[in-house]
Amino acid sequence: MTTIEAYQAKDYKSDLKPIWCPGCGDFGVVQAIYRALANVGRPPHEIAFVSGIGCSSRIPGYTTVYGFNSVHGRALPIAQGIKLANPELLVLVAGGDGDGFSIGGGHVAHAIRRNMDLTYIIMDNQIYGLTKGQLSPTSPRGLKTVTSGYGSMEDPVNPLLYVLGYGGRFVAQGSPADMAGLAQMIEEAIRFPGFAFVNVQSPCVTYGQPDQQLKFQKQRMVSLDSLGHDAGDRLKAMEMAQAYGDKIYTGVFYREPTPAPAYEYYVRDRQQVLAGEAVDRSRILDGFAPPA
Amino acid sequence: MTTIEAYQAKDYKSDLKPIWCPGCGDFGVVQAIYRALANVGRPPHEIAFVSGIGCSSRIPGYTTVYGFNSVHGRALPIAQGIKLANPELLVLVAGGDGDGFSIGGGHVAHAIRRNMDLTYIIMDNQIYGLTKGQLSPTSPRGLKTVTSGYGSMEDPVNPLLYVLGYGGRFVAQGSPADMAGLAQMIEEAIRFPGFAFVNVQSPCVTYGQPDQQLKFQKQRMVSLDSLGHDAGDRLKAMEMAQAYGDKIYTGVFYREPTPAPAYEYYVRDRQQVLAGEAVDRSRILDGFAPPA
Amino acid sequence: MLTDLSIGMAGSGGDGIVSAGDSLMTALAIEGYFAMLTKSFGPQIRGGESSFRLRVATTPVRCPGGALDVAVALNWDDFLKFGAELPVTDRTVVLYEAASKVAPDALPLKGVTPRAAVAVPIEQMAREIAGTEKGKNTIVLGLVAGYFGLAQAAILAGLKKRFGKKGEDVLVRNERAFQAGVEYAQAHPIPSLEPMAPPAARTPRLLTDGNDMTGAAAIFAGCTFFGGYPITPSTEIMQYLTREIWKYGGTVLQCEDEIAGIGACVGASFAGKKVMTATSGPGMSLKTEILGLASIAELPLVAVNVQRGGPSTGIPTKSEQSDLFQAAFSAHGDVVRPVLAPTSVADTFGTVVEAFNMAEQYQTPVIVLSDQEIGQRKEAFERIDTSKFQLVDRLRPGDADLEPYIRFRDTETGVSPLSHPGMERGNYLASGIEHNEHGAPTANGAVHARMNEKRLRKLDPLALRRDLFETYGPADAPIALVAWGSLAGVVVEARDMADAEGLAVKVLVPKLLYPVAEEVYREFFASVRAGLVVEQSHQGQLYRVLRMFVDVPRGLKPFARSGSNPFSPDEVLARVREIAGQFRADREPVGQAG
Amino acid sequence: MLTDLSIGMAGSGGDGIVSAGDSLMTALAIEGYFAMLTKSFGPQIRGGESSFRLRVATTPVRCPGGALDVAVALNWDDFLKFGAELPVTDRTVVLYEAASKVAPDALPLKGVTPRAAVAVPIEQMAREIAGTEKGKNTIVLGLVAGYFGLAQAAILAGLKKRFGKKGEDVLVRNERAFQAGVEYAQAHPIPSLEPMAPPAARTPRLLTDGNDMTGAAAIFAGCTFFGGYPITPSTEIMQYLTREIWKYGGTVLQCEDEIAGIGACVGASFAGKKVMTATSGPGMSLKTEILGLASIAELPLVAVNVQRGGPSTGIPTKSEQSDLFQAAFSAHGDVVRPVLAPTSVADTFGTVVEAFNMAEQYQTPVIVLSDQEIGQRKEAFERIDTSKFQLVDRLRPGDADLEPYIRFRDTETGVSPLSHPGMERGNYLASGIEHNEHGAPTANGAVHARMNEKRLRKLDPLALRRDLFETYGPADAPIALVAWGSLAGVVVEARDMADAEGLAVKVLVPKLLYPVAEEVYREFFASVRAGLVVEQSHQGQLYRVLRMFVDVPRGLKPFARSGSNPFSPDEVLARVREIAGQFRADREPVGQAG
Ligand SMILES: Cc1ncc(C[n+]2csc(CCOP(=O)(O)OP(=O)(O)O)c2C)c(N)n1
Ligand SMILES: Cc1ncc(C[n+]2csc(CCOP(=O)(O)OP(=O)(O)O)c2C)c(N)n1
Ligand code: SF4
Ligand code: SF4
Ligand SMILES: [Mg+2]
Ligand SMILES: [Mg+2]
Repeated sequence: MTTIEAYQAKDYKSDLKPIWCPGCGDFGVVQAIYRALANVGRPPHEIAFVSGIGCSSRIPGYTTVYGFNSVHGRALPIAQGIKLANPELLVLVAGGDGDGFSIGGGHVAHAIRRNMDLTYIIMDNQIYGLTKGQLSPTSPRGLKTVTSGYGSMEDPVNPLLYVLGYGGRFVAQGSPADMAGLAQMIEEAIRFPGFAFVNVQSPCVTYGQPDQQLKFQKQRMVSLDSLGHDAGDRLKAMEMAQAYGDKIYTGVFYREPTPAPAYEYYVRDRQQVLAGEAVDRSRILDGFAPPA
Repeated sequence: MTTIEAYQAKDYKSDLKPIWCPGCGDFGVVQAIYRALANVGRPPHEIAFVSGIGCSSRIPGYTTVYGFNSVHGRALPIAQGIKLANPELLVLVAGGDGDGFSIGGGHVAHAIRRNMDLTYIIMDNQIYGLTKGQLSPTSPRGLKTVTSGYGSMEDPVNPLLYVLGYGGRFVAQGSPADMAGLAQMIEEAIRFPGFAFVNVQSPCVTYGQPDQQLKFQKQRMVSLDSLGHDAGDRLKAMEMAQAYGDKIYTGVFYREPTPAPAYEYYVRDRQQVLAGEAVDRSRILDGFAPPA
Repeated sequence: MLTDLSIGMAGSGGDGIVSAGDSLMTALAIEGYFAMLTKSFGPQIRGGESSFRLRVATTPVRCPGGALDVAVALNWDDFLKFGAELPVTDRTVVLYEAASKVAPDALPLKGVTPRAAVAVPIEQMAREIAGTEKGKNTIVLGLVAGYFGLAQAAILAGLKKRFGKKGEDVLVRNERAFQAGVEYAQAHPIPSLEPMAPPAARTPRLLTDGNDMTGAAAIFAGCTFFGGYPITPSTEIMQYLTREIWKYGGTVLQCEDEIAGIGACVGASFAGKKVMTATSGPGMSLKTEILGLASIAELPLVAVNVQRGGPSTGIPTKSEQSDLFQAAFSAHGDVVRPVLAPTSVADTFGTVVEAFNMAEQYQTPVIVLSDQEIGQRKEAFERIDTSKFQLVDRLRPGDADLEPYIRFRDTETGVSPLSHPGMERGNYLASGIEHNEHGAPTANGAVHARMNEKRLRKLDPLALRRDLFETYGPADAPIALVAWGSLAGVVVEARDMADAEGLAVKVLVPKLLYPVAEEVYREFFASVRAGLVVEQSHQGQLYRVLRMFVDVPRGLKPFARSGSNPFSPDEVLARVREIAGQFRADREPVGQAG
Repeated sequence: MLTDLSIGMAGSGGDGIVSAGDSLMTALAIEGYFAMLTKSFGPQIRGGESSFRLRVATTPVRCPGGALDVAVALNWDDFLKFGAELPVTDRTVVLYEAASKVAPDALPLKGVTPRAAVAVPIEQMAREIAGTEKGKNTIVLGLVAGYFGLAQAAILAGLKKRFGKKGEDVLVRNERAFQAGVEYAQAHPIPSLEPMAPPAARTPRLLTDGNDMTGAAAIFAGCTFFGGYPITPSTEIMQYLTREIWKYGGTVLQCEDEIAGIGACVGASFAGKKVMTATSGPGMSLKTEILGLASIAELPLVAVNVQRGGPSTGIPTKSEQSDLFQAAFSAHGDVVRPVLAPTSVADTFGTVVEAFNMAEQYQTPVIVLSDQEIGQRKEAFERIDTSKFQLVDRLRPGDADLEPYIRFRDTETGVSPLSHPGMERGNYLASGIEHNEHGAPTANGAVHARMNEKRLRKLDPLALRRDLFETYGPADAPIALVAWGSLAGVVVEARDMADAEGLAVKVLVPKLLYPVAEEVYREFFASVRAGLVVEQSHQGQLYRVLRMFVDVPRGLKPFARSGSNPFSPDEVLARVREIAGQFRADREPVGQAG
């Protein structure tokens, strides 16, 4: 690990010009990430940032870190491979509500129960942005879109509740409508020594619903702190999470009071314990000598 | 729908001889299903029974209904297609813990939030039986198997809690150690007019842990009824579900007090409303005449 | 008078490029012209550059064509971004925004001197007459209509429809803007510019794109279930069906991913319905496993792949023909499944209907390889007589077949009667595991061999489907071109041009790509000494697939190029000339054929 | 004395068939014999029928062979279930359980009269001597050792290891049971039965199966990350690594599915490690999309497919070679990735090491097509000198490459230096989207064409890898056999037999299946007039793949058959004789070669 120098937000900003629509919430998210990374202070080359596919998933390209804009829904498995390959890296993962909870939905529970030290940021705009406005798993019941012209007939996914049910150890929600809060929350998530999840209400100005847009969000946002929420109580967090889709609670829903060791620490342990049993690689086939 | 005749359990039993290991819990499950089906009384040809791949997934072949032993992890999508194609059918879905919560884990939440009238039975033996004893998503932390020789380093999946978090409307757990209870629970699940989930603690005698075996289970089983559990309270159900992996609670954790209409009812509604707008199929291309 | 005219236009997001193209296209279709409209965009979802090219003719349009006759640049930066998609040559008339301050003799077109260049104060006229810059596209419509005497009444009618709802004032301003464009053209004539000939008949044409056509064809064929997941450039198929299928007692299920999409289709097919899924390359890759399940469980299913640039995420918005290998060979195990490719929007109808028929007839998944070009371009084309198309339903068991029912009975044709849940006495076990005729799982090698043979044998009749191949030109021509999908039109047009030059060239357009109908090719190749398989893929995939089964003439070579690089009839013609030249050099007769 | 002996044995679950086979195999390996052991089971996880066949020889064993020399039936029902897997002919000695009450001249072997049939009271002896029916397998070991004078000391040592822990009493009973078997053989000699010759050298052989060998080779090659999901018949690879890889600083991640398994590999490779995943057909199908990602992101990755019967779930426990099409062509878009196939357990070592080297050298996924036969059979083979193998690591950027770093620089070889997170100044954006040399997303056709060309060009050197092809027999032979994977040994043995009959036949065994090394085949085929491509697939997939790129001799035909049907050298020989006969009929010289 390099010694910590003073990094600034701009050090994490790449030359690639974002092609998001003017006003897209994701602009705010990437800004918050620049800030959080500057505060954490790891040099860009010690950071890996993985995403899937979607408007939101373009985000690694707008940073100076090692980015991986992979395929739709598979950011988490790729990120876990990176982390295990080199546990020293700071690994960020990001994507959209569709990327994370539709096509990628099968990976979330397993990433969480393994509990590697990753930070997973969902830009939840309740719509498919990149493919131009189809129903997303977090779209509300009844929503009319190009794939639900007569209204959606399904209950939406509740990302917060799902993640809490999976045993998520750090679960928060933010919005670019509160940039300072969002940056701080992401910083906290990064510093949390285990899998941390941040759901960001990041509006799609082009295909999103009016009431998701930043100015309306500001009216609906309630900070958990202001409610005196106890972030150490999972069941309480689940109760608060039930309001998803209705109220926008921001802040930390749950933070494991005494974080358990992350997966990679067990791995290292095992490697250290077993290192002594290694033979020289050139003699690996000796293991196939019949027991004389 | 055919008029209900008096069917007996044996009418649902096929000629195919099960190739499960002697003593496998799945024998009990299929018996319970025969009984439940007989009580429900639908003729076998009006029933479709879909599974994935695994020892447990062989189950449709041992019944006389229309069976589909599909591919690993995909029973739920296939079952949903069947149900939408013909909502009159009684559709059962079954499989193992790996089939349902590992490779198929991405489909569960979506099946539940769509809420079709399906019954989903997991034979949860906390191991991969068919492939000979690897770690399953419900295997306890620390378990040593052929793929975790030094012990599992992951928290197990909690099927009950996951399903409740997904908004499951009927959630129960049973065991072949209590055949009568299991059969009744499955019958109730079938009769429930929406997506119903039954987790069965079905021991693997060949690769399973000693404490999962039927005689030990009997000691660990506690019926929710005996605890005066209120099956109408989702949060309470979630609390009870937390004991998964520790205690074995049997019975109904949650049953939606006033079941909402299932997905296929909305579909039918939409079809009826829009039927009037149909043109004759032979004139379907008229829709492409330019607006004169 | 002109009988064929290509117009291209580019500008930025707010310029209304797309609606100009659409308005013109609609007007032309109403007037009875044949036309083709392709649009192209920058990477931005909103606010980036956009363009269209529109080709109009008095006879059916086969392809977007080559160089433009008219190029309209609302903004040079944006125009130039489209490069080869908007080719300007010395036969092109360039109309451009005067505010760009570029002199007509100093256009930023490297080494090209267009036939004429007219700087039109489009923006100024729009502001002054329409009262808003948004009127620019209406001005351009007027210019085009004015210079070529094109579809004025229909364009005006279109303006009325479009702006009528926005109030009398808006409508009037736009009508005036249009008129101003027309008048500008008349006031600034371009020497020797010919007007467009009137359409052959004033019957309105059908107007749609390949994706909507796919949806409509599915409904016509009797499809009542669609399961899928959005992906560019196929999503409009699902969107069309989401609007329409309910009317016919059907359902669209937008699934959580492509695997679930095709899984639901397999389920609905098992339950007795005609089903379809649609996707593009990445989605096809995900569907691989369940396509194999449909093959072994012998369930009918249509899977449409609207091809885009690959590999991986590749280039989602551009056309390519590089998924043929995958369509034919992605499955593990010994699987053969038919692959069909439409050659145009109009042809998509018959191809998709055929796909359903084949799927039902042979109880197999059938892959339709469309491409972004066909899927998203609009064509104005002759009405289709749907009564010509027969529909096939799967063979269902009769009474005799049900005592007892043997699901996978190895009949002479290899096709076994297929029951479905709800049918009394038809109960059976479907499975992805190898099974015997009764459906019982087996690991027996002899049974496995027999079932593999049955599953392949049932497709044998496809080898006789000459109707799925189009040929053009003299049967004894020594030079041949082979092309499929959206390139078929390009190549057929190139052949016509070669023909006009006295070169004897023939074309084969396979719509059934796989299994390879060996006899059809053998017959076609009998006269052939040299030629090209023209494909929009880096590897020339069809050329390779043909070699697997057919001894292709030694002189037949791939002419293949990666996607997002358009092909034009001219360049194909140029290659044909080269080949013919080589023949002459070798003293071989070329122009022999009749 | 015999130098080559095939033994087969079958019984039911509790009979200890498998442990008898394993004990014998281990004893033979210790004594210095070469041997091959294949096991086969019924569909039950527990309690079903089971069998093994074991071939022992004084020289390396190439394949399981044909008819058995000795067949042991503990139970006729079970024995017969294995059909073609335990072929009995007139040269077979049959030892069987006397309790079956079958007369030696009325064995249930349709139309076959074995060389000798001995009813042995195995069960009774076991009960009386070992005190338990479980001793049956020890009795059989004694019989085999007694009849053929085979490895008695080593078998006894093995018994000591196996039963020593269970107490003196158990051990002694088993030793006595073994002795009783030996004595029974001596007391009931079979006329003209020869004993087995001693091994050429008393050096212990290595002993393992293809799956464990794959794991060991991966560790040798420097693999430190494995991501995967269990699936028969590949799971033992993951199981081996789960035991071993930690010792070398590596990790195994058992993922939630195959997609996550290969996804994690792509991540770990991006992070700079050598990585591997392993699976079988259905898992390969699921990995398709991410294999494409690895191709376009140019990340090294080894994916092992231990082939089983397909399509779909197919026949999980039986061998087949029907995933070649998939290995070569499953990706959407224009992708070429190397496909390698090992020909034996021993050869698996070099093949897997080569796969890692290729992956690293060319920054590409490499597919290793093993098969159930190789993956799960045990071989006793000569020690491998690992110092012969060189290891390749990916080209990492040097200082000069880092100012500035251009990840996808189009170098002359097409290979660009590859950095990884943690490396200063090496930061870049990896993506599945088409990108320019810098890694920035693009939809530009020219860039796309160039990058496709780069990604394919970098594999050109593979065409020169003659070392990845084995040839046998006279270079000018007019008859040729081509075979790959587990069939290579069968075919090479058939060639030797043909040679012994004076037929000039040569064999080509490609270990690099794709891309097709055209020159190698052209040279090989130069002398060839007729022959066979021998494959365990219904379609003869290699034959078809070769045709895509090579003009194969007209007389070269596929000899292909679905999996779960073993091939024997005899039947290949029979086909060769036919071909040679045809030649003679045509008056062509056959035996010309030297
Ligand atoms: C395998 C695959 N399926 C589908 C797609 C098409 N696709 C790209 S992004 C996307 C969804 C985008 O929605 P979301 O993840 O919410 O991100 P957003 O654009 O809203 O930020 C889809 C369906 C794809 N690229 N790959
Ligand atoms: C795509 C795919 N991956 C893996 C497998 C191998 N496989 C078959 S069943 C199974 C798991 C079985 O475990 P579970 O679902 O818990 O069922 P059980 O046998 O324990 O009843 C696996 C990994 C497969 N058949 N297909
Ligand atoms: S479409 Fe929506 S999510 Fe995508 S860039 Fe535009 S505003 Fe953002
Ligand atoms: S292996 Fe386990 S789950 Fe499978 S049949 Fe045997 S006991 Fe049942
Ligand atoms: Mg979204
Ligand atoms: Mg299990």
